[in-house]
Amino acid sequence: MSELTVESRDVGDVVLLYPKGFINAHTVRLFEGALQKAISLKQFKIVVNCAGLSYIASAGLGAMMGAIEEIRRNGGDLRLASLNETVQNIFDILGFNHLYRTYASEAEAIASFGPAHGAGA
Amino acid sequence: MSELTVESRDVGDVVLLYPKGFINAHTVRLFEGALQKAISLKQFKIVVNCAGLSYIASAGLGAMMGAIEEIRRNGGDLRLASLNETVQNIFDILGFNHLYRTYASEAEAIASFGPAHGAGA
Amino acid sequence: MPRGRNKPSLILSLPSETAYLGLVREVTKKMAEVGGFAEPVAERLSLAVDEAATNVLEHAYKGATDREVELRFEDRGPDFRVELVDTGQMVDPRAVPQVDLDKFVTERRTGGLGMHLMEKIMDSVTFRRSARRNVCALVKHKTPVGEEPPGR
Amino acid sequence: MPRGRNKPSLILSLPSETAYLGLVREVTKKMAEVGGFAEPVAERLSLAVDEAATNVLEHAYKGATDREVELRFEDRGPDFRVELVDTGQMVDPRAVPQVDLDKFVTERRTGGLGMHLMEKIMDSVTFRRSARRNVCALVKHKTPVGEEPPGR
Ligand SMILES: Nc1ncnc2c1ncn2[C@@H]1O[C@H](COP(=O)(O)OP(=O)(O)O)[C@@H](O)[C@H]1O
Ligand SMILES: Nc1ncnc2c1ncn2[C@@H]1O[C@H](COP(=O)(O)OP(=O)(O)O)[C@@H](O)[C@H]1O
Repeated sequence: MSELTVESRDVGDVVLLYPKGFINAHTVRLFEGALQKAISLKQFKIVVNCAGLSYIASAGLGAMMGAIEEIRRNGGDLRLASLNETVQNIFDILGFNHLYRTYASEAEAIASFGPAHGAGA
Repeated sequence: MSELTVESRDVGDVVLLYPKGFINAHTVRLFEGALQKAISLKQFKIVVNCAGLSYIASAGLGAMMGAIEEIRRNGGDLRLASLNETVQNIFDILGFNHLYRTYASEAEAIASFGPAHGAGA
Repeated sequence: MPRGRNKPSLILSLPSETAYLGLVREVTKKMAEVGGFAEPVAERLSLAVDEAATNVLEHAYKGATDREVELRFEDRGPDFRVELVDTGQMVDPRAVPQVDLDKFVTERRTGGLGMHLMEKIMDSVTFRRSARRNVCALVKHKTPVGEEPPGR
Repeated sequence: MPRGRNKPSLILSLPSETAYLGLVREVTKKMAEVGGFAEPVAERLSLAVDEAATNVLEHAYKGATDREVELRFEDRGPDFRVELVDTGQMVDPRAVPQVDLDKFVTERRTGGLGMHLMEKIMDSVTFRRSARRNVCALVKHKTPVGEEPPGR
């Protein structure tokens, strides 16, 4: 059972992360690693495309919380795209929509970082 | 939870049954009812399109067994199309492939009853 | 709660209603997957346990819905083991038919398939009676991935 | 096996390894669905139980993987009830933080979310200690379909 994979892809100076599977206390290290790698590469404009994410527990939200301050201090942000109903729901319960900007599509999330990111792929 | 639905559709003198969900001892009555209805309408050329069937227990196989003799005595047959891997596997375990003809597609199963059934839909 | 067992175990107690057979199947599949079986094997194991539970409802309890069935999943060492416990009628070994597929069609027989499936899928299927309970034990050996015998 | 209980109950014993949290979630979801909760509610209940089990592994057992956690699912009358039993360290109520979302960002806090989620999702979350065991009890009232309060 492959419980979580996280691929990444660059579009201009935005980095896209694609978690596929579920994030709980067992799989969170992989997600955390992907966030930390982006930060260490000074890629502070991060879009997490959640289309393949079936579930996220507080461990995953904690991983974002642990990274967000450094990301924002460096002029970047962590934005989310294509949340399914379950994941959106968990965000709503926690009031995370006040802390993170979410977008219906990946393209919108990329565009939100400003012009000239639309190309790439 | 809708565990099983069985829709039906006529193509010429072939009747198509579409079980959707799973057939076990709890849901089998519905499947049995669909077979019996076809028989009572003298529709003896039956194709069970299994594309939407996720699972079948012996109760479902028993329902086919209980109908097949009458169907064949009346010059018809019960043929199966589009079995998924799980269902194909259950058939194989039982050696049901010796008792029932199965087809990769609905069109092939319909065509197997002879010419002039291809139209319809 | 003994320590160091190192594998999950699960006990599921159910009213004797066919409505719960779906749950039996899903729980079995999960436990088999957690036990290390590949998905198609886990699927077959869940079929065997579904059949065993169906037989308890139909034969041991004769359709009565106010009784209880208990399923115990133990994952120890080289075996995956499921026991079904009921307080109904005993299995009469003479009533258990040998399946002859050809006769199915000619003699209009519809029974006997469940037991046949269970025996084809599991490595062992045994029935015992103890303390006024019937226990049906299903065992499947774990084979290293890739050494799964065909047709199992 | 008492009779006439008329609802399934389930006991799952697990080694204290995060690898089994996926099983906890799936079993919880199934039991909640069988208990009559709609899929989105069952999904939330499984999150609450995942969080409670995660806390047992992380805080009661401090990451030790050779211990055991027991989950008991009981579906009685108007309540869906899950109890988690461990033999580790007690919960110190003073250590349980109140969540202030604004502080999360400014103070770089990452903890406290799990308990917050559990309390938001369940109708009651209680901890008790008895016979050297810690019992965390999660309860959700069943509301007739369509009367589900928003945000639950
Ligand atoms: N748990 C059980 N308790 C009592 N009798 C059983 C049980 N399981 C099987 N049997 C007997 O074995 C026979 C064959 O069972 P099975 O192969 O499942 O076919 P079916 O249930 O369709 O008859 C049953 O008809 C019954 O007489
Ligand atoms: N089962 C438990 N046993 C012991 N302490 C616990 C338990 N659950 C929670 N706690 C305490 O409550 C605190 C908050 O838990 P939680 O909200 O899940 O956040 P986190 O686990 O990220 O710290 C924990 O840090 C711990 O001190």
